[in-house]
Parts: sequence; C-alpha cells; structure tokens
Amino acid sequence: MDIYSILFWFLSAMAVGSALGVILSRNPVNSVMFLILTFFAISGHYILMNAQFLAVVNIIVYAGAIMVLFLFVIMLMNLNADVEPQKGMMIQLAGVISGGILFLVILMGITTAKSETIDPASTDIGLISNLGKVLFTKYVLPFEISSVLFLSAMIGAVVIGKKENVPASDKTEIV
Amino acid sequence: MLLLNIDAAFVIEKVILISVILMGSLGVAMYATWAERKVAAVMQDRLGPNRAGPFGLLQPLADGLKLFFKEEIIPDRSTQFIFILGPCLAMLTATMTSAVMPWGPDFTLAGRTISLQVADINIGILFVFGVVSLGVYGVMLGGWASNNKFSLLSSIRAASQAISYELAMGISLIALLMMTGSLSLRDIVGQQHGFWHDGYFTWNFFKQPVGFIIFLTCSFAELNRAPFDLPECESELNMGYHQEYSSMKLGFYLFAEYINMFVSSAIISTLFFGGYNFPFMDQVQAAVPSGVFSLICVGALMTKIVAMILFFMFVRWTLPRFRYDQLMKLGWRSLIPLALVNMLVTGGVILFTLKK
Amino acid sequence: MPVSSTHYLFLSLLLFSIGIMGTLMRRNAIIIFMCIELMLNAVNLLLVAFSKIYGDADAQLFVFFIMVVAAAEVAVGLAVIVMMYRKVHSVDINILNRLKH
Amino acid sequence: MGNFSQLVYLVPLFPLIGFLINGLLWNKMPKTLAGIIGSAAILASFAVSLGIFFEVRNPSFQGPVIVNLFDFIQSGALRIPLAFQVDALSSLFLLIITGIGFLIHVYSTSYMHHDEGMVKYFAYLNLFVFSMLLLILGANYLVMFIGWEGVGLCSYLLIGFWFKKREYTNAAKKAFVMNRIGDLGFLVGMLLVLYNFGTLSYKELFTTLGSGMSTVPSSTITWITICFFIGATGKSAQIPLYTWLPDAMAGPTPVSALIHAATMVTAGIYMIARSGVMYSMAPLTLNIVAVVGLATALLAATIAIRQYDIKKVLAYSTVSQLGFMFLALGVGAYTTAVFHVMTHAFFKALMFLGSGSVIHAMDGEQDIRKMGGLGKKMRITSITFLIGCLAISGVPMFSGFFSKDAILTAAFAHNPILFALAVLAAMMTAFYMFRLYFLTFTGTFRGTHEQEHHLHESPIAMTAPLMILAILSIVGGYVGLPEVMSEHNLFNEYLAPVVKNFGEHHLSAGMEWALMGISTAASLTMIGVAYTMFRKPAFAESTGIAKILENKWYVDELYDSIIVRPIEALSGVLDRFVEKMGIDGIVNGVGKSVKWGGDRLRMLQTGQVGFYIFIMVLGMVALFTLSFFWVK
Repeated sequence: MDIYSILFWFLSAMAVGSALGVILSRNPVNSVMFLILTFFAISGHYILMNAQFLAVVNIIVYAGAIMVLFLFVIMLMNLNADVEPQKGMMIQLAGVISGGILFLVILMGITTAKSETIDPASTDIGLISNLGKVLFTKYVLPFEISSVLFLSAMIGAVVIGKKENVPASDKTEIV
Repeated sequence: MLLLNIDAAFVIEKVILISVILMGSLGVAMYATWAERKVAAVMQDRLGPNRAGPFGLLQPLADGLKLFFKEEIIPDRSTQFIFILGPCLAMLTATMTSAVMPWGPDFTLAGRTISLQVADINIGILFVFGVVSLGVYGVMLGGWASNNKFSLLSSIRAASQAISYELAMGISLIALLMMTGSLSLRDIVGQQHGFWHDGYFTWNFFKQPVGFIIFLTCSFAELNRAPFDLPECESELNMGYHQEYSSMKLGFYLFAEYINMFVSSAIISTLFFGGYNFPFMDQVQAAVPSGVFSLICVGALMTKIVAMILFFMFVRWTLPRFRYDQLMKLGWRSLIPLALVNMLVTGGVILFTLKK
Repeated sequence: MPVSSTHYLFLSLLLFSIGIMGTLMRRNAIIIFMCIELMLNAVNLLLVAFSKIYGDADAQLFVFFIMVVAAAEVAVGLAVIVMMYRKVHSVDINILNRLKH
Repeated sequence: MGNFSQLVYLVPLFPLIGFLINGLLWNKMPKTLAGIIGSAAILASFAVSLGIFFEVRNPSFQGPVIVNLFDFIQSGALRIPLAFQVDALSSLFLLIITGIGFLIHVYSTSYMHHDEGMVKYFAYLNLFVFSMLLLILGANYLVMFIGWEGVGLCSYLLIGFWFKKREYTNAAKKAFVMNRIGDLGFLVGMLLVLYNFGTLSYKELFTTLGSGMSTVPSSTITWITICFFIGATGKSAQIPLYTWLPDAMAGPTPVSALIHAATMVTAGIYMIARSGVMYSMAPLTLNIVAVVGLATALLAATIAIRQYDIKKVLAYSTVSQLGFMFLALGVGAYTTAVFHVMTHAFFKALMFLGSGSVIHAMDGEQDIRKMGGLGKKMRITSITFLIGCLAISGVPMFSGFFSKDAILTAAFAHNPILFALAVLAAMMTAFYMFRLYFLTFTGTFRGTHEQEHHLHESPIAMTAPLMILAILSIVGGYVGLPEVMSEHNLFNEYLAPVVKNFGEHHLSAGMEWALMGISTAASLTMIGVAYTMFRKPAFAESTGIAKILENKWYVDELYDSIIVRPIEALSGVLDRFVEKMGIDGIVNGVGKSVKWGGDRLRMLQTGQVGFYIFIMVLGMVALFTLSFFWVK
C-alpha cells in the first residue's frame, strides 16, 4: 500500500461520497458544495496523474466559474430545501434502479477490458508546456473554433438573459 | 527514515515552513488592522489607537480577545452548516495562496538545501489564480446562509464582481506570462534577479506597466476593498455579507480580508517587483552566508509587501466608492479591452523584436 | 494491489452512474444540470487516466475542449433556466412540460 | 427584286406581333382596331410572301434557301436549329395561307363585329396563321411539329370559341384529342427519323435518301412514312380520324373557312408532299394512302348527301376533297395534290364564307330545310356560291375541273378501279353540292316570317372577299393546265425543283380527253339529277340507307361503342377497385396508420424532461446490453 494507492482510495471515496451528496441532499446549495468537493477530488486525481494543468484548470473553470454561476443562480432564485421539488418514491426508486442497471451493464462490459497498471512515476505529458505545444500545433483549429463557440455562447447567454418588456409588477429584479 | 516513501525530514521541514508562513500571515493581518486604523487616523488628522500598549500596538490583541469572547449568534432561520462554513472558507482560501509563494532563495542548513517555498509547482500562478477564484465562495455562502436580504444582495454583488474582474486579471496576467514564459513563481522571481541586467530593468513592473495597473485595479476588486468595496458598503447594505455574523466568525471574515491583502501584496511584489530580489543582491550574497542572505531576501520581500499594504490603505482612505454599475462598466468596458490590447501589443512586441 | 486502469474505469463509471441517477431522481432543473456536469467530469477523469497510461497528450486536450464546451453550455443553459424561472417561477422540470403542446 | 427569301422570318413574325398586341391588350383594345391590326398583320405577311414567291419563281433562284435563326436544341451531337426553308413548295403555301387568310380576316371584321370576344378572336386567328406559317416554313420536322401542335392548339381555341355552349367545347375537345392521336404518330415518326438518320433537317435527310447512300432498311422507311401518315390523317381528317372536322363547325364560320381552306387540314398534304422523297421509297405506304384517301372521299361524299346543316355539308365535302388529295398523293402525283389544295382552298373558302353570309342573313340558322329562295335576296352570295359549286363539281373551265381531272387521270394511270371509284365520288360531290345550292338559293323560302323579313345581302367587307375568291375559283385552275391542253404545266414546273411526281404514266392524249369527258359528263348528269330532285323539295322521314347516311354511317356511335365505352368501363373499374380501394386504400391507410401510431406514440411525449431522460437511459442500457451480449 503505497502513498499513491492511499491517495487514490481516499480521493475516490471523496469523489463518490460527495457525488452521492450532490444527488441526495435536499438543499440545492448543499448540492453545489458537494459538487465542488467532487471536483476537488477529481482535480486531486489529476494531480495524482501529474496532469497539473488540467487539475488547476478544472478548479478554475468548474469550481471557480461554473459552480459560482450555479450558486449565483440558485441564490437569485432563492431556492432552498423548503421549496425543493421532490419526486415520488416510486419514481426515485425507478431512477435508482435504472441507473444501477446501467452501471451493472457497463460494468459487465468493462470487467473484460484489459487492465493496465498505472505507473506512479511522474510523466511530463500533463505539464503545461507540453500540452501547449500540442494544443497550438495539432489542435490549433479546434482551439480557434472553441473560442468562436465561447463567443457565441456568451452572446447567446446575453440575448437569452435580456429582459423582455414585462409589466412593471412582474419584474423580479434582484441585483 | 521513510514514511510511505517520503523523507520525514522533508515533511518536518515543510510543516515548519507552513506553520511559520501561517503565523506570519496571521500576524501581519493582525497588525494590518492596527496599521489601517493608524493610517486612517493619520490621514484624517486623528491619533488612532493609542491606549493598548505603546502606540496602541496591543490593540489587535485586544480586538481579537474581544471577538473571541463575544456571544456567538447564529440566526434562527439560517442554514447553519453553511453559515459556519462561510468564514471558514474565506479563511481557508486566504491562507492557501501562500503555499506557492517563494518567500526567499534556497539556503543550506546542515547539508540540506532548504527551500523557502512550500511547493514549487510549475503552474504556480495558475494555482494562485484558482485559489483566488475560490475566494468568492466564503462571501457568497456566508451571505446566502445568513438568510438576510442585505447579506444576499451583498454576496451576489461580491460574486459578480469577483467573476468580472477575474477576467481582466487573468488577461493582464497572460501578457506577463508571455514575457516570462513560465508559470512557476520561482522561475518568475528568478528572472527578475537583481534590479538591473543587460541594460534594462529586470523587474516586470518596468516591462508590463499597463499590466501592472490592470492587475492592481483588479486586486482591489477581488479584495473587496475601497474603492470597490460594494459588497460591504455600509450606506447601502448596512454591513454587507457579514451583517449577521458575530464573534470570531466575524473575526474570520475581517481577518481573511487582511490576509488576502497581505497575500495580494505578496503576489504583486513577486510578479511585478522582483519578489525577494533587491538591487546589488549579488554583492550582498557574496558577502554574507546563505542563511543570512536568505533572511535579508525575505526582509526585502516583506518591505515590498508592507509598502503595498500601505498603498492599499492609502487608496482606501483617499478615493470615494464606485457605484455598482460604474464598477461593472469599468471592469467590462475598460479593463478587459485594455488588457486585451495590452496582451496583443505584448505579443506583437515579443514576436517582432525580442524573438528575432 | 496497484492502481490500474480498471480502478479508474470503475471509479468513473460509478460517478457517471451517480450522475444518471441524479438526473432521474431529481426534479430541480439546476440539480439535473449539475448532474450532467458530474457525468462530464467522470468522462474527463477516464480520459486523463488513459492519457496517463498510454502517455498521450491528446486525451488531455480533449478534456480541455470538453471543459470549454461545458463552460459554454453552462452559460447558455443557466441563462435559459433563469429565463424559465422568470416566466413560470419554478425550476421544476415537471412543470416545464410545455414541449408537449 | 430584293432578296426576300432572307426576310422570310418576317412572314410569321407579323402574325405573331398581331397576336401579341391583340392577345396582351385584349381587354383594352377597341374591336375595330383589333380587326385592322389582325388583318394588317396578315396583309404584311402576304406582301412579303408575294416577294418571296416572285423571287423563287425567278429562274435564277438557286435551290432552297435556309434561314437559320438560332439553335433551338443543342445537345451533344444533336443540333436542331430554328430554321426556315424557302423553296417552291413553301412559297406556294405561303401565298395560299396568307392570301386566303387575309381575305378571311377581312371577312371576319364584319362577321364577328357583334361578338364581344372579337379582340380575342383576332388574337387567336393571328396565332393560328402564325402556327401554320411556322409549320410550312420550318426547315426541319421539329419546327414543323411546333407549328403542327400550334395549329392544333389554335383549332381547339377557335372551335371552342363560344365556349359557353357545352357541345361547342365538346367539339373543341374532340378536335384536340383526335389531333393528339395523329400527333403521336407524327412524333413517333419524327423520333424514328432522328434515331435512324440523326437529323431532322429536310435538306440533310433528303440528300441522304436521294443519294442512295443511306443504310436504313426500306422497312424502316415504310414504318416512318406510315407514322407520318397517321399524323396526316389526324390533321387532314382522313379515315379513321375524320370525325372531328364536321364537328369543328362549332366555331365561327370564318374559322371553319380558315381551317378547311387555307390552314390546318392542308398540313397533312403538305407534310406528305414535303416528304415525297421518302414516300416514293415506300410503295406500300403510298398504296395505303391511296386507299384511305379514296375510302374517305367516298364515305364523306355519301354522308354529305343526306346532311341538312349547310356547314356540315361543306365539312363533309372538305373531307371528301381531302380524300381526293390523298388519293393523288397515294398514286404519287404530289404536285397534283398540291394543285388541288390550291384550287380547293379557293372554292372551299368561297363556299364557307358564302355559307357564313347566308347564316349571317338567316340570323344564325344553319338548317337548309328552313332556307330556300335566298338567291333573290342575296345576289352576290348566290352567284359566288354557284361559282364555287361549279368549281368543286368539276365543271369545265372552272378551277376544280383542272385539278380534279388531273387527279382522276393520275388515278386511272395507276389503276382504273381507283379511277372508277373516284369518278363515283366526284359524281356524288356534284350531286350534294347542287342539292345544297338548290335547297338554299332557289325555290321558295321555308323559314319563319321574321327570318324572311330579316334577309339581306351582307356588307361589303364580307362580299368583297367572296368576289375575289370567286374570280380565283374560276381562273385558279389555269396555272395547271393538263399537258393535252397546254405545252407547259406551269404549276408542275414551278414545283419541280422540290417535288417530283412518282411513277408518272404517260397516257395518250386521246385517253386523257376521254377521261375528261367521262368525268365531266358524270358531274353534269348529277347536277341535272339534283335539279330535278330538289327544285321542289320534300323532306320526309328518312328510312333505310338514307337514315344511315343521315346519321353519318353511325361512325361516331361506332367509335363510341368500340373505343369510348370500353375505355370508360375499364376506367370505371380501375376507378372503383384499383384507385378507390387499392391506391386510395394504401395512401389513406398509410395516413391512418401513421395517425393511429402517432396517437399511441404521443403518449411517450409527456413533455416531462425527466421521463425523456429515463427513456434515454433505458435505451442506453438496451444498446449496451445488445453490444455486450449479442454482438461479440
């Protein structure tokens, strides 16, 4: 049991536990917190595999930006456990069962997969200089396209979020 | 002795370093509160704290004690766990940043090279950035959990402000990183060795003045400090996000702010003012033993940090507060385009002059 | 037992399945959205693991692009959810069944 | 002389312009102006045609002139230009069409003056002439076909001109459908030519055929000529496609004159004369043409004997005369056929316009049983009509005599039996024409008092064409005097560069004189018989053969029962079983099953996003299960 394995099991437990927390907590804010924790665990895995760049980008993008947006929206709507809609027992059970079946089915598939041992020795493919070289040579076109995607998403979000001319009484303006 | 393949001495060394940095941060933060009051007093032609100890130097201790012994009030209809989590997160993120800071050059002690940096990761500046981006959670969660309108408004303000200014900050940083070619703070500091080299200043401040100004401005916003302290502007939101907090949880928030200020100053010093470098350091290094030299370097860094902190305070007590829409306009319509232009110009300069 | 690809397969499958269950169990559109992010991350994790095993940087760049797309998706998706909330004052997907008509 | 043949495109252009002006401004144009424009367009064409005619007639004229306007079809090696061919044949037809067409136009300005659709009428009329000119002038079969179809369309438009009457529109439809049947033959023939010779141009085709270099088997040429002949039977009203022509009387009378005399029906003759080179190589087809022509001449003549409608009599006489022309073609006397086309154009136009004048005077009445004694009130019409009757009956010194005699001579030379039957038909012609004349213009008036009061001579615009045509009917024959009377047959010589008669037999002069005597005697006898029979007419209920004749040999009824009824029955069956139950059943069944399935499947579309995700997950499970456990 080396440190790598210990960290692996610890982070895995953390990831799975907080993932379960995401779907089980009644309070949306708690869900967000748990999800951030999951992301931290996943980032920990990345660091474990010496994918430092992705680890920190994961934190910045997911924890630092995306989840802040989620939290922001939840706060804007003032959602909490009291107003959280709940599904019926049967539907929840059906969800769990079907998810579980999917899990089992794919599990059946991957048990036959060849197992490759992960070498704990650090590699440098996950370092930023290495990734940068690949990104700006082989994947420069997808990179540019993704920037266009970003721009369009930004414009789209602005357009969607623009206030329509609603009656003054209907306005729910918070900021 | 090996524990799980890790050198125990290494662990001990890091633990000591972390403790020292943590204590140092807290100490600086404590005395930053004192300094702030003193600065404010000076600027407003008052005396400031002067009762506890000489020049009121014990005032922070007295404040701390008071905060510890105050009654803890947790609002009845708040989300308790998150209510407590808020200040903890604020404190956590504030102190985490210092992990990648190079506080001084390596020195040799008993045959071991000891680094004055907790972790030299090659994405150091990204780490800082990541932690800074998490900093907003403390404010947001605390404000939301308080179940108070003012707190909620304040936390939403804080969140959007932080996200908005992070962009400009990141872009201004990219220009800097294009100059340095490395994300490791150690490398960045190493490149600014001394003060004058090869006919030009080594410090990044002289290479990236515009970037510095943008970064500085964004730092104000990230720190929620005047003139960008909209999340806690008393005239509009009473106390802001920590309205419902009392006792040491309030203390944590206040403390976290000062720790953040300390860390920000450290980062600005490291990125733009050469970190622990100082003019004529080579001559000094030759003259003194490495341990002493390291201490001198740390001293130089601390001097810069204190200067930055004082600058933050001067600004706070000099400039009036922005309106919120002005703040947003400044961020989105001035700083981001400016940072982009700066980035483009820097890239052009690098491409056409320096790399030839 | 050294950590192997099977471990990561298992872990990410577990996370993915939890995400699926979450989407099926919850009615809050935002939570469902979060579960989708969780599933994306499970896949990302697997990609990074294989990148490590086979020493190939391409997989990590795929993760990078997935993050880009996820960020764009969240920006638009949340804007949509906010607009829906403004209209019907709810994020309950059981109420959001206007597609039917 | 100017170089008129290069201006040949002007000839069809003027009617086209007239058509466009009248057609586009039909609701703005005053009636009188429309008539003037229509007539002037044809007059201009006639002027150019005259120029062309004299140029062609000049001995220095070299061969056919082909004027290329533009490429109509260009596809790979195939290149079909829109080209006009000027030679003796086409210039002659130009004169007939534009000349008689002009007279009919002038006549129409008066005849149609009370009709509200007069502008439209003139537009159609111009279009008709334009199409006919295109047909005549085309330098290849495709251009001819365009004109061919255009003529068919215009006949439809004009026959159904008074479309508010249902039977008139039915007549128009009948004409159109019958023509279409023939057109199909023409089209098939044309495609056969294209397939076998790779060209549709007359010049190239006939050069190839004439040089004897073509490798096309004679059976193919026979088939081509038969196909063309089928086209000709449709357009020129021969057995079995003749029934549309009598019905075409539904149109205004000048239109009938135009169709019968100058345009349309002569198209088939023209086409076969034009393709004479090819027909000469297919003796079988020529025999068929001769037999069909003779049969048509006899059949139509017998029917005409018992008709009471003034225009119907004339219509059947046209069919009969066309039969004569086909007989001439069949015995290889192409120029004779064209000669008869020309003389027939004169006297038939004369008689139709004359009958129009009578109908005008009788205020629309067409039944000759209600006429009689009109000669006193309508002197010009009466005299001119008499001249027409004499001409058609083959009375010597009138134009019809020469052309008909030429046909009879050619037939005798070919086969005496043909001659005998043709003389029989000619006798009947004389009989029914004079029956018509006597019943209409002599004796006492049998109509109502009102009609009698209304009787009047027609205005000058109508009588002037009559007089011109009457003169032409008399003198028109002298251009083609038979060889026994004159050293040169001007007509044949004129056409010689284009059309050569096939298998000419030279009869002795005495024989020719004898044949002339026989036919003249027969005609005069029948005139006498008609005079005795119809001086004092009595109209009894017909019985026996007369009734059959009155009912046109029941040909329409025959067609009805052997073609129309079975088709209707078949289509009824198809409609009821195949269409309603089969196709409709399938189509509606598809719709119904989709609707039914959609109703069920709609249950899946709950609008609940969660449910969609649920189904999606189940689908994923199914797919994965499939791929893991069955697809190994």
